[in-house]
Amino acid sequence: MDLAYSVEHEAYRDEVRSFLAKNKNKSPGLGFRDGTAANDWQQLLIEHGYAARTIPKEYGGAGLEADILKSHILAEEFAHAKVRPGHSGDNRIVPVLLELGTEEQKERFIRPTVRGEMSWCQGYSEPGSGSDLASLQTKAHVDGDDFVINGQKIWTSGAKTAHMMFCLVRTEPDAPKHQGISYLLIPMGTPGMEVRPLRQMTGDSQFNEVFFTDCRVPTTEIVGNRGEGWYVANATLKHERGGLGDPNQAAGRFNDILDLMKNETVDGRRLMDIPSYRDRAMALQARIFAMKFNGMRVLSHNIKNEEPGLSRWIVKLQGCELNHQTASLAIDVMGELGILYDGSPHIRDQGMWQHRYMMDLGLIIGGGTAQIQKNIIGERALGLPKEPKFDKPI
Amino acid sequence: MDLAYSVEHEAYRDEVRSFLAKNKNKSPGLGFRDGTAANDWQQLLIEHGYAARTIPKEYGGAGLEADILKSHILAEEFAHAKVRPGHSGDNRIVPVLLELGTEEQKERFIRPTVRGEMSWCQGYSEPGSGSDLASLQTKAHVDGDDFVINGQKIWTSGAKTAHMMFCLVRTEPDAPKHQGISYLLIPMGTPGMEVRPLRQMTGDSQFNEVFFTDCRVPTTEIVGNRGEGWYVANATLKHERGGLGDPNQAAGRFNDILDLMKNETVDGRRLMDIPSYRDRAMALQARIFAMKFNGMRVLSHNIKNEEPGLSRWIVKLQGCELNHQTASLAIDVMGELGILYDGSPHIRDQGMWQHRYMMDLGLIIGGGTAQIQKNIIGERALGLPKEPKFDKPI
Amino acid sequence: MEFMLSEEQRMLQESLTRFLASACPLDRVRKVADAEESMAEDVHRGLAELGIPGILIPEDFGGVGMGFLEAALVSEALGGAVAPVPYTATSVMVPVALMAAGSDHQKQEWLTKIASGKTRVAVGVTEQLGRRESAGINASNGRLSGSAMFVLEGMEADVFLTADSTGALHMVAGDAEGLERTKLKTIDRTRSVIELSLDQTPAEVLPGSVSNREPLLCTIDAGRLMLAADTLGAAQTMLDQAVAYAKERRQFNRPIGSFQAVKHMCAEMAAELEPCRSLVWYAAHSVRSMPEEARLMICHAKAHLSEVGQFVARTSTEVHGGMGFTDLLGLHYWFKRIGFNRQVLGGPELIREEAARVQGLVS
Amino acid sequence: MEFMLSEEQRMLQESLTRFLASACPLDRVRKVADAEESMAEDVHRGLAELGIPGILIPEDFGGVGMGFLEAALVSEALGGAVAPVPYTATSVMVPVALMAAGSDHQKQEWLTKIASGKTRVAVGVTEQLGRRESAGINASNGRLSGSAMFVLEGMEADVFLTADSTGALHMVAGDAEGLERTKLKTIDRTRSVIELSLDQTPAEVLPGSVSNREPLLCTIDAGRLMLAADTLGAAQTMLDQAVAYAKERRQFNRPIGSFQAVKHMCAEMAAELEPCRSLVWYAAHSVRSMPEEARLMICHAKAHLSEVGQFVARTSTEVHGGMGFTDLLGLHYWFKRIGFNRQVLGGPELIREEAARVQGLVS
Repeated sequence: MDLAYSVEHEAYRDEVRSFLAKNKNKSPGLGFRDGTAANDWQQLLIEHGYAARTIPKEYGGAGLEADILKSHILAEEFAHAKVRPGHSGDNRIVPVLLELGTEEQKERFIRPTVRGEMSWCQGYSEPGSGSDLASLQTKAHVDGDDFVINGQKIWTSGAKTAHMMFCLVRTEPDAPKHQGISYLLIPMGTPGMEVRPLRQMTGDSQFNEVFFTDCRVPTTEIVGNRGEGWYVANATLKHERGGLGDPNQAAGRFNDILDLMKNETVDGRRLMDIPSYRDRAMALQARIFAMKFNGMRVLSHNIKNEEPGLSRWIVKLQGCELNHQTASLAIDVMGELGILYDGSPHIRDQGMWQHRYMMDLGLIIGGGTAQIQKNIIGERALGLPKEPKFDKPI
Repeated sequence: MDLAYSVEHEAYRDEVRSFLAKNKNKSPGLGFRDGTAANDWQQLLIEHGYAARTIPKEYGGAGLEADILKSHILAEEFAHAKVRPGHSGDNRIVPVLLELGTEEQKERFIRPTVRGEMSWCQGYSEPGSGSDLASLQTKAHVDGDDFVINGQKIWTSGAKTAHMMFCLVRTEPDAPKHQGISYLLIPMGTPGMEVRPLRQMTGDSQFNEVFFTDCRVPTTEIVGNRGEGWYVANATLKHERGGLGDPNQAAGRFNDILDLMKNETVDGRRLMDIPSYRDRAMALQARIFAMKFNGMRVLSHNIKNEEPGLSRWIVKLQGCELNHQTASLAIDVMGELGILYDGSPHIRDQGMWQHRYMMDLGLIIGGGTAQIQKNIIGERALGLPKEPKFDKPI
Repeated sequence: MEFMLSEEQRMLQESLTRFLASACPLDRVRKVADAEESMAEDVHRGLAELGIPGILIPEDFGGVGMGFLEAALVSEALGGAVAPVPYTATSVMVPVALMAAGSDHQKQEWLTKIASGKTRVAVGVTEQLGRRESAGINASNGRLSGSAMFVLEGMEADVFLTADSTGALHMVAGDAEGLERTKLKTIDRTRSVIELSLDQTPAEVLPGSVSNREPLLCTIDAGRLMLAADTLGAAQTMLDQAVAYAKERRQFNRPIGSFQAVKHMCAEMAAELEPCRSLVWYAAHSVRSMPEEARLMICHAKAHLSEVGQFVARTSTEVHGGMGFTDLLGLHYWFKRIGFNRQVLGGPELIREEAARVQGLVS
Repeated sequence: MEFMLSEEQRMLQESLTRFLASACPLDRVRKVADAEESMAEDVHRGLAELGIPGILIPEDFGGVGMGFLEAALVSEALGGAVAPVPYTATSVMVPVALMAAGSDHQKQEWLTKIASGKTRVAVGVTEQLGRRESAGINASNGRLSGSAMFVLEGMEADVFLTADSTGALHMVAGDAEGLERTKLKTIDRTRSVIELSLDQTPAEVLPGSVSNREPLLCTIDAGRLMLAADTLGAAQTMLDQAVAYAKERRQFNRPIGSFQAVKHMCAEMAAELEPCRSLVWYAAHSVRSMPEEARLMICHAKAHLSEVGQFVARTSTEVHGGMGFTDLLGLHYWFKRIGFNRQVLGGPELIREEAARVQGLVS
């Protein structure tokens, strides 16, 4: 147990800090990544090894050795300085292309993605295939040199702005369900593709439906072989799930609540001085600390390349739940002020608590509902037997 | 909505009250029913129509028309006067015998049972058959004029003191599992029967294991036909489950907690003046009131002979849970005093809160675990589809 | 002993439910929400034809003279349909205040107008429950100055009922001098809430409320009871929708409702919500039949329904999976209505504290 | 940056677990419980051979001089085995008190004796945390009078450490005049607790604790940390047993662990319990490395483990069905140990209040 950093890593932290102090003003703000300024910033970060760290130089990355602790320090320092962090392109598609793409695909796609010039959306879920993703029905048959795609995707975030979609389609309708799927790369805007935004409970439209009607894409735009798409995709799902339930985020949000409770009053009394609110806050703080330290434990295992076991499997379930509860507490202590929204007069923190309360519920549902997470914990981490499956409808 | 009672029922309540005022001193106390005094008391109650109300006179009952409200008034008034209430024999076996017993069985068993001279225990559960009761393995084969029983029962409460057991055994091993069971009546102490007490977490031994080794009982001692035992038993299970989760009991216990919180102190401060305890108590009180009124609603439907629907299905699940939470709160507010047990110095209320905390958990588990209760609510009350079943081991 | 609805009460429920199903389907709600309108005029008119604005108002004043249980059943139905109409303030709180503290003349004037559905009165009493920021109203010489936050049904109101810093109640005309409304936007677009600013605005005090807080407290009780019933109705709809979705939606070759996890979520919602119905009924019935119990029961109903409502809102959304998170099924209208009801007129922690005080448990 | 156990710490865990599995199986625990003995002498002796009583005591005084994380690992192992031996008071709280406030002479005398395992010292400080009834001890002229309730490890103790009404700490010989022990029976028969009565009993004050509450508070911190770790170990055993039972027990032709309801109960226990391990580790590590954070982290560890422990104790029992309710598997020994840990040295609500005070959040 040693919470100090090595000399090398402390030096790295100093280096990052002085870089930030010097270049902070070039950062284009924390919003959605777009435009030249953002790409220039990303390019600067890559040059210093602060973005796309482990992506090979030949594909536009910094070409450095993986160092989990350095990545962690980077994330901490950028967050602390409130500066836009770099990225590695897209952690869903870039690792797949690096591992399984053809040389031609790597050259065409990785560099612009890493530089921020090409963005991607994911075409996996379908209206009838949520937690049972492998039952997807969007079909593609070969006609000449093309796949011809028909069907519908849903929950496609970023479909309105992305340049490309990586997509699962059923190409071998007679094969068992996991073995009939292929992984295709499709330029957005290809004729026969229609994107319709899905409004969500928060009022935003982060997600879309995408409809395919005789949409053609060359047969060369496949990753892996025909029928292997399910296995290609599983590599990326792993990457996507890692991001949810970040315990440091929950800890940061909790500090915002403490500020709120110290500063807001009801009947002239500080919210912090209302014992039942304070008791809830303290119970929540304990849970948040526990998850924060659990995160340190996972990180330590990752650094040593050891399997962190159970401590890793629970991160999403517990992390999303804590974020939701944090937002819930913030709303409750604000009382009537807590329900203000949409830029109302008297609104606090731009209504972010209500927004988070709903978004966090969306995250509890999305990327594997809490129920699916509990199945995974029960089966993979605790070794409990699987639920028997049914091949035919019941 | 009318919470007042009719003139007839108010008169009945007065009658019961004056009976109690006059005869209270004859009641043998609230303990376990045993001995002549208890039987004399029961006999007196039957004569006045205050016990075994609806059991026909020919079998020793009072032979009155069913009147749910009168039964309710009786229960309320006896509880209020803290006087031992009457009974109808045994609400698991007597209704079964009345409905399905032979005339000879009715004559032999109902009268002594109703008079309190004969007591029963239930031989249903087995070590391998808990929630899946129909998979029971205790066997009986016919040899001459007898069934010969081999196997083991568990969770048999009262086996040490009962005179008779009603028991499910497998008599048709080749039939489908629900159709191979018979319902037998076995005198306790029959050779080949061995009773072993099961100590439970509270330290008491309410339950027993009962072992059968070539235990013989005449083939006439069957209720219903061979292979029909499952259906005979289901009538009785219904009766047993009705008793758990009584909301008035929870309300009574909650009042004990309020007294505790008003009288006990920590650092000289009344427990009621500690806001986090008070908040928990108030949240619990709301739930207890809600279940109490839900009970009034069920009662009102029963009086009108209408199906109370969902309000009935939830009683056991919610009632047992509330009792458990009530005990948990009592223990918490007492702090270190709350863990005293076994007649320790400084113990409060004879340690009943710890006893209840464990017993209530036992009740949550027993007579259908909370999980089984949720299946029942989901399937029977909400009409959700059943879990597919498997005929063969998986 | 009959703890159930009467035939007449069931008929009231049915006729309302039928009316709302046809006049106020989800599409109608969406229109109000999308246009940021304060209410659905047509639905309100239809309710007025059914006599709803005068539900509690005696027949002498043109109302239908029903009781609080009937008023709660109306609220439940409105919550069940997320109906964007004024009700809690104008049809319940204001009549209660007038009957408790109004002069004969005031009763005659206002109750008649309210019962007709043509005059709508908003209520601003939040400062008497838990003042946020520096809001508050002071009275002097028949004029009011200051501000009231979270004034219920404020955009569409013709008149305002508000409390001054002593708890006395005043009627203020919507077009009186010095009066300004500022719309407050909340998560729930089916209700309208405003901030009311007054500057030497003429007002008419309800005489029975001078130096007597009881009329104010009864008004708040009535409002809380209605919000609890509204949550009951909204949560019941969310449960019904979850059960229907669980029967219909299939994954892994099975209806998702056959999975224990989903089945148990539905069972838990039902087990939590069903007793709430009896609690709301009892609280409503007690207002006139057992007034010594009423305030406690209303506190419990409001606080407990806030907790159960939140649980059902979340769980039903989870049962719907991603679909519950989108606007497609409109589930979020109920989710947000429940969220609104939780905070308005006192959140659960503050009300539980009041429940303890009402019973004399706090030294 | 390495938030994990060192090789040595893992070895300590393993050797302890191995020792307890062989020296202290459930049968051994039952014997102590059934005979109402205060402890298992043989197990305690074995632990003494491993150096456990001197875990925190510097080598100069005959101890092994390890840190609080190691001490917590020991406690976790003892909880995991429901070991009926003195530890929290004699091996942790008392050495902490002596090191914080003892004179050189006292350290030399007591620490050496404790480290050998031959002298056992009980601790009675409950009155400084939350006085029940009229307990309390007054000091005057080197003599103590009054009573201390819930004195931990009191039956088997040779010496007592107790706090007077000012918070000053005193050592009292077990055979001193005027001293009486009254056994208190609790649900947990693996621990011994007494009421200590003193009447003009001679005592030796720890000089550093006079007019300085910090030694008392550090002693309580240390005790709470150990109880939290004990619950962690006990709850882990209950989870492990539930998982094993769910794999083995079959109903409806399937292992019950294949039913979502049972699987999710296990998953929820794991998800709640696993982060607790990191919380306990961090709190233990902070005592010496980040002392400014330690008290807060210990409060959180004690309160949170109490809640999670209770949840796991109940849920594991439910997974076991009726079997969990009987004595057959002995599951209730863990259930009750967790229940004991929850209340002793402060229940969760009181400790959360303290967590707020420690951070300066209460005005």
